[in-house]
Amino acid sequence: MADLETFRTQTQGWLEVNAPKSLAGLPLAPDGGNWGGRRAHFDPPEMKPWLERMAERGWTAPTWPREYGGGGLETDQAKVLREELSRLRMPSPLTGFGLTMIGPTLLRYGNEEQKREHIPKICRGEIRWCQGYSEPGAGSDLASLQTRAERDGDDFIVTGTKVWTSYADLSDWIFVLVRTDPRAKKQEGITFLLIDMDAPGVSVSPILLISGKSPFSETRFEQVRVPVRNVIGEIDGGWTVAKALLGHERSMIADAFGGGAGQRKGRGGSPLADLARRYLGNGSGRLNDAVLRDEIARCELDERAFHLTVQRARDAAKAGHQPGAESSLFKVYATELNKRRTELAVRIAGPQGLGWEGPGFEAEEIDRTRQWLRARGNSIEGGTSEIQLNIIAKRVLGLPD
Amino acid sequence: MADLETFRTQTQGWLEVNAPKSLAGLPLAPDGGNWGGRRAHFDPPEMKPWLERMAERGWTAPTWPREYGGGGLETDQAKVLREELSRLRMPSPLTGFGLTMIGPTLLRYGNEEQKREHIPKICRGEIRWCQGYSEPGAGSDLASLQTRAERDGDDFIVTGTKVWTSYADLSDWIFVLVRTDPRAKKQEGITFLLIDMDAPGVSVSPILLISGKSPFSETRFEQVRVPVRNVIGEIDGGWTVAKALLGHERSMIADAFGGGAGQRKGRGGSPLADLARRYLGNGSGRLNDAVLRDEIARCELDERAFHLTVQRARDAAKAGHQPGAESSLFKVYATELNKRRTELAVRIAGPQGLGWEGPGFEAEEIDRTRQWLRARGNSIEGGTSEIQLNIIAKRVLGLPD
Amino acid sequence: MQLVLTEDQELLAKTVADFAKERSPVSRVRALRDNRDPDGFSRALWREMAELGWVGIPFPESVGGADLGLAELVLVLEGLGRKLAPEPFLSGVLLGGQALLLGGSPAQQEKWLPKLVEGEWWVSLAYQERSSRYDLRCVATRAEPAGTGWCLNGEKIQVLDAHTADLILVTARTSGEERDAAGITLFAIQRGAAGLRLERQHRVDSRSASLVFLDGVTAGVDDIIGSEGEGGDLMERVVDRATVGLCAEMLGSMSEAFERTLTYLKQREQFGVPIGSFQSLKHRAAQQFIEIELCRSAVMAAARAVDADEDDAAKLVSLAKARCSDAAILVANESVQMHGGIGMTDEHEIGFYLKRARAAELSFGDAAFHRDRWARLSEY
Amino acid sequence: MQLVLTEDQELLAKTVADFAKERSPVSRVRALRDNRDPDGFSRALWREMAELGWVGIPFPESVGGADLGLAELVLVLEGLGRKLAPEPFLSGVLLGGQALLLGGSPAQQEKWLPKLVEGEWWVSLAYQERSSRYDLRCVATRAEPAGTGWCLNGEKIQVLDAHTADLILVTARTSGEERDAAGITLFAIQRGAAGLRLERQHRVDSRSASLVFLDGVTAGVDDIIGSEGEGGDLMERVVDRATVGLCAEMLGSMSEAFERTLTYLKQREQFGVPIGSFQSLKHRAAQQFIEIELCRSAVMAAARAVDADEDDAAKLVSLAKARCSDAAILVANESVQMHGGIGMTDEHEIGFYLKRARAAELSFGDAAFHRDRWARLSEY
Repeated sequence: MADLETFRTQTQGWLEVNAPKSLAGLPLAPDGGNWGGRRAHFDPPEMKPWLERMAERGWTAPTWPREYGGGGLETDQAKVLREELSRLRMPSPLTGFGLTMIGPTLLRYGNEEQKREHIPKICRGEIRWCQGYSEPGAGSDLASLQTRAERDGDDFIVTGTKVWTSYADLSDWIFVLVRTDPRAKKQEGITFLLIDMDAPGVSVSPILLISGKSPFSETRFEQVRVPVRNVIGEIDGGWTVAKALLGHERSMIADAFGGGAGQRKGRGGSPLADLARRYLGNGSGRLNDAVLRDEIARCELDERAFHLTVQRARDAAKAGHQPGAESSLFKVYATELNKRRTELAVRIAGPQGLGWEGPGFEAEEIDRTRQWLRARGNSIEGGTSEIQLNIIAKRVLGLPD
Repeated sequence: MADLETFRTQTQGWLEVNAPKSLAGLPLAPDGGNWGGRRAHFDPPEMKPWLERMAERGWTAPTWPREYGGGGLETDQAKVLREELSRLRMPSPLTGFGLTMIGPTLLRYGNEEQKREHIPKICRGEIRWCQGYSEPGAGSDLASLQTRAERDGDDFIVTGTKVWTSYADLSDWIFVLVRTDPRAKKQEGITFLLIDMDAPGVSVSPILLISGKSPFSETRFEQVRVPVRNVIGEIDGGWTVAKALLGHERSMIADAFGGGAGQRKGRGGSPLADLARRYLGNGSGRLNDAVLRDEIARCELDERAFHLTVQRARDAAKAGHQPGAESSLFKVYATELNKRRTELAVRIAGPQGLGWEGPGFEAEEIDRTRQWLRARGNSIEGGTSEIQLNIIAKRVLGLPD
Repeated sequence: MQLVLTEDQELLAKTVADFAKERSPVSRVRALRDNRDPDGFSRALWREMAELGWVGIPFPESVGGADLGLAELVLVLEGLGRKLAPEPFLSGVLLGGQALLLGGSPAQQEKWLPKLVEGEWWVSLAYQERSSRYDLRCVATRAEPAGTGWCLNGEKIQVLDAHTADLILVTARTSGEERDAAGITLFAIQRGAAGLRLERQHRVDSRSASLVFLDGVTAGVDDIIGSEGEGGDLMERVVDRATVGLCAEMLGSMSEAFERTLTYLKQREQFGVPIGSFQSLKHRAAQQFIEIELCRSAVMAAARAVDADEDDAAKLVSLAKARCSDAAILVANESVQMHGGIGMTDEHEIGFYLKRARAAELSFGDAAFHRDRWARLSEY
Repeated sequence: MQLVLTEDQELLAKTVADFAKERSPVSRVRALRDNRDPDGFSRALWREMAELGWVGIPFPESVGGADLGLAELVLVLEGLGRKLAPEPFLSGVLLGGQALLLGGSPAQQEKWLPKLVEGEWWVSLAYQERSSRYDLRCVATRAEPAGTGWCLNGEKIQVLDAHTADLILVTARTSGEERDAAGITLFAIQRGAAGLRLERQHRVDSRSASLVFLDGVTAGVDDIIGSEGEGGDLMERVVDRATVGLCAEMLGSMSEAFERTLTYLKQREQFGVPIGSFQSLKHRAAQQFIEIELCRSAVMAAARAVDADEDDAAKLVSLAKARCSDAAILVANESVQMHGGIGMTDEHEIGFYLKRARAAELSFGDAAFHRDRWARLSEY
């Protein structure tokens, strides 16, 4: 405890000197911070020294081992660091799938050589990673993947297509699942591979969504040569690695929907009611349209009840309880609710809810239209609502297959 | 055509003489007319001569063969008879499961002896029939029945229990499905049997529903001796007979929901709105509660759209088209709508919607409560809503198993 | 606000669950109904609950209570709600008891609350009228000045547990028109008072309720609970607390109905497989699970907000009641449907849950009423 | 009213279906969108449709029409709606054309309708304003007396196919306040009139629509369609007809979206089986089937009731629009969800159906608007 206070004092001292004051309270870009990489774009420029100083101390990945460039901190120390950063309102120096996804996977499943090669670069933000799991036609049935890797000496020759690779156009390396044994049962014969996006035969094309531009791409591999040493885990044993990573991803998504939503929304304000006031007016203090008013209240009640449930899960965790069944509903409920909310907002706007581009529509009207369209994907990506309900029925309620 | 006009004139003449004028326009009892049987109750007493005169001409079953007591009429003659009866507003002289269910089954599957024994009695209303299909624990899976019949010389010894036997307490004979070969596959080894309710070992106890009294009973068979000549169709081949009868029953139910509802409800009136006016008042010509008003409108729209669909099916049939896919929705939609409507009525009544018995509740309030409770069964009896949706998905939409 | 049970609260919840399971099966509710029990609940069981300290939970130690709050009381009501126990927590501890606690003078509290907490004395609250629906300010019963006191005339409906009550609290209008917010006064009328007549009602949920007729009942200054003409605000606070209690009952009964249905889905076979393996039933079950979990959060939050007298306590009460009403009806309807034919028979217990769900929905305001209240409190 | 197609009607429906399939695939709509086509539809295809007699369906033989009714026109719109064809039936034949037919003088009809029926001339109706939402009586555009005529000032939004119109009909207030029922007059303004300015809008469904600015546009007595100050009633009749047409389009597009989704459910495999074998998807598909069938009945009934000028025609129009709005959104949402990830991509055509469904829902009043209208017309 005394040590922890010492650590806090030291951290405060270090941050006092090293944290660029100009970054304090910086509103982060919509895609949420500095993603690093070979083509890193530091905005504002002070992000660069901030990243370098933090990386030098290993504090871009505070709890990872020091030997690979992490901070080697204990959990409680990392908490102190977070608290101090938060107190100074400093933005995170680095984010991305390296830190959140492939890094932890390498630490668990990578061999010594792989860790030494990749983790330090992740910690320093030198390499930006993306994920290649989904394929055209696979959907929820991830293991039905078709991208194949054929052995040729010390290399694999990879051919196939991955979809929904977020930010593939901005990434340096990709981790993918490939089929190395086409005769094996579906979930066997899959291998987890790391591929340099600069390798000949890799091409990336953007995916346009119904809502417009998106961070998603389709990534094609045409006879791409990948050294066998880039296999993580066993050859033909990639499903184990993938499942672990996927579990990690799903809990991140649940956190994002639960935690993010919970933090973002306080008690104040009724954005939908404000919107309705604008489009419908309110006589004598009440919205003019009693039916829409009821729908708005319904939506707000659902939202509040959901946030209370997130809080309940968090309070239970803080009190040292095992995660309860309630967390299984976060993803499906948050996404379905977001779909309803964005639809309701468009309906409140009425004919002005149909804007795609100006003129005649305000920027915020056009945003609203696109948010509604984009939200339709919430219940598909990261495990469809149907899959979520299956999981609740099976794992929580114990209903038979 | 000339013959048909002659028939009409003759019919008019006969009805002029034989139809008791006192019965014209008679509002039928809730269970819908004269059911006949050993314990027949004629109310008003003129129903008795009306039945006897009609039966004598075979006009209780106008299209059945004359040799078994039917009227031997052609379809267009039967239509003329219906028209003339309707013109005079005469009630049907006889109704019941003999005419609607077991009679047609006997005509199709019975042997000569069986027809001669049972059909004339059905036509004369001497024997009232009930149906013993469902069993405790069978539900939608009718073929899983457990009632067994063991061969003993020229008899079967029947043991088991049937549930949901409507009006069993008032019936003289019952037609049942029994298992005659317990080793056969589920739908084989079932036999269709006729049993005299007066036979030793048959006992009937009423089923109380959540809504109160009901016409349903549980009928128990304890070592009941039934002659083998009472088998309809083949021994162990009863499923064929049952399916035919069941198809007949389902189309009757669909007709009842489609036709009945379609005829009963015209364009006029908004009973739910009237109710709301009573419980909530309406200021300035509008119901005071805009949200309930919206729900009432929703319910009325659904009802009207449903009735238009029934009309569409009927108009298509009249125009000589094959029945369209739309008739597959009648049962599920009508019952689900009735559930919603009765629930809404109770909610409109508010706290006064909770009446079970007086005092403090009006008779119509208590009826409303019980109608809501009774309506819950609509989506279970006669093929659950789930079964109906399965059927639509499979037969209409062609979705795979 | 912490949405997690303390160790003491967990212990209490467990004690109630065990008690309810052993001492209060649903068959007891059926017997009370079928025997047309004049009390409508078990006085003996009530005394036991009082001895266990449950009746006294929300009352101060000075009258023998535990000086705890709704956070604890909802655990008792949820546990008893699971088995549809009809003991008079709602009428006595919440409606009547909270009116005495929030509005009563020290002398009134000293006189009545100790007996109430001991489980030897019952109080009931008569506030609902034929045309009032869910509007607490809609009071037609009038109290006219008469001598040094008042003379009450009017009729109240569905007064829970009035037949067993030693004291009936009655709202009456001492000024203003039928729907005015001000001018409502709460009077305490003794059992057997001249001009007071009760008639037992039979509701669909068979919970004990009565018509209360006031035909020239006289009341003195000492019989007023709270201040003359300010009973409207008092009623709103009292009914908010009772609403939280009712929501807890609903949470308990919907949880139990759902669990019974889940068990049925796992056991019941059709076409050679358990019906719980059919995906559409699975998804519907998962949806119900979600709704129940959200209700649990809402009930916990409402209880804690009222206990802490938080600014948005009233909103959270409406949140809880709106969501519990919708969820209770959903779960009850689905439970009967998934049980199939036997669910429609009076012999099976699931129908009791359906009836109770409806009665609870239509008490203290239905979901639409509370959404309207939420919007009003949110100023839109 | 007979809710069944005559042989002629069946033949017409079949002809339209074949035409739409061959000549108007959804890829055509995509190309018009991606090329930012200035017309927003194909003039050539329109002339073909005119030659086939479809444009003239609801007009009298005296102007070259077929003297048929909505009962026939809805078949054309349903068939074209299946492929989201953007040709100007709604704007020209229904909104503009019906306004001329119902309100125009013999001289006006003689002047314009033959050209319209020939497919060589286009008319558009500008009635919607920023703050009017779905209220046809909400008109802020003013026509002030000027000389022997009027001078118009105001702004109209989302005027369908205004850019290609030779004539734009404009509602303006000749008396009364913004939301008064009376005082609205319909004026015919020629393309290129001084003070008339158009600006092309881009809606989510990429249907051609424009802002119409009136900056001192002058109009004479002969430019009035119908009677001065009585344009409100005329608009209600015109928009009711257009609403039936839009419902038919919606019926077509929801049917097509549903059938495409059904096909996908049968073909697409996951976990080794077609996803259409999952019971929850089956039940959801069956529910959609039911909703579509009910819409079909409602559209047929509304068309026939308007044709026969039946008493409850307006109610049936609201019935059709309320149910088609809800069903179209349900089917579109379910279609995207059941298509999964590819349904979210612009490359796939199902998203076009989602967008069109929303645009149709929010035109001529959404479901809640029409339920309110139904209740109003039912006098409650």
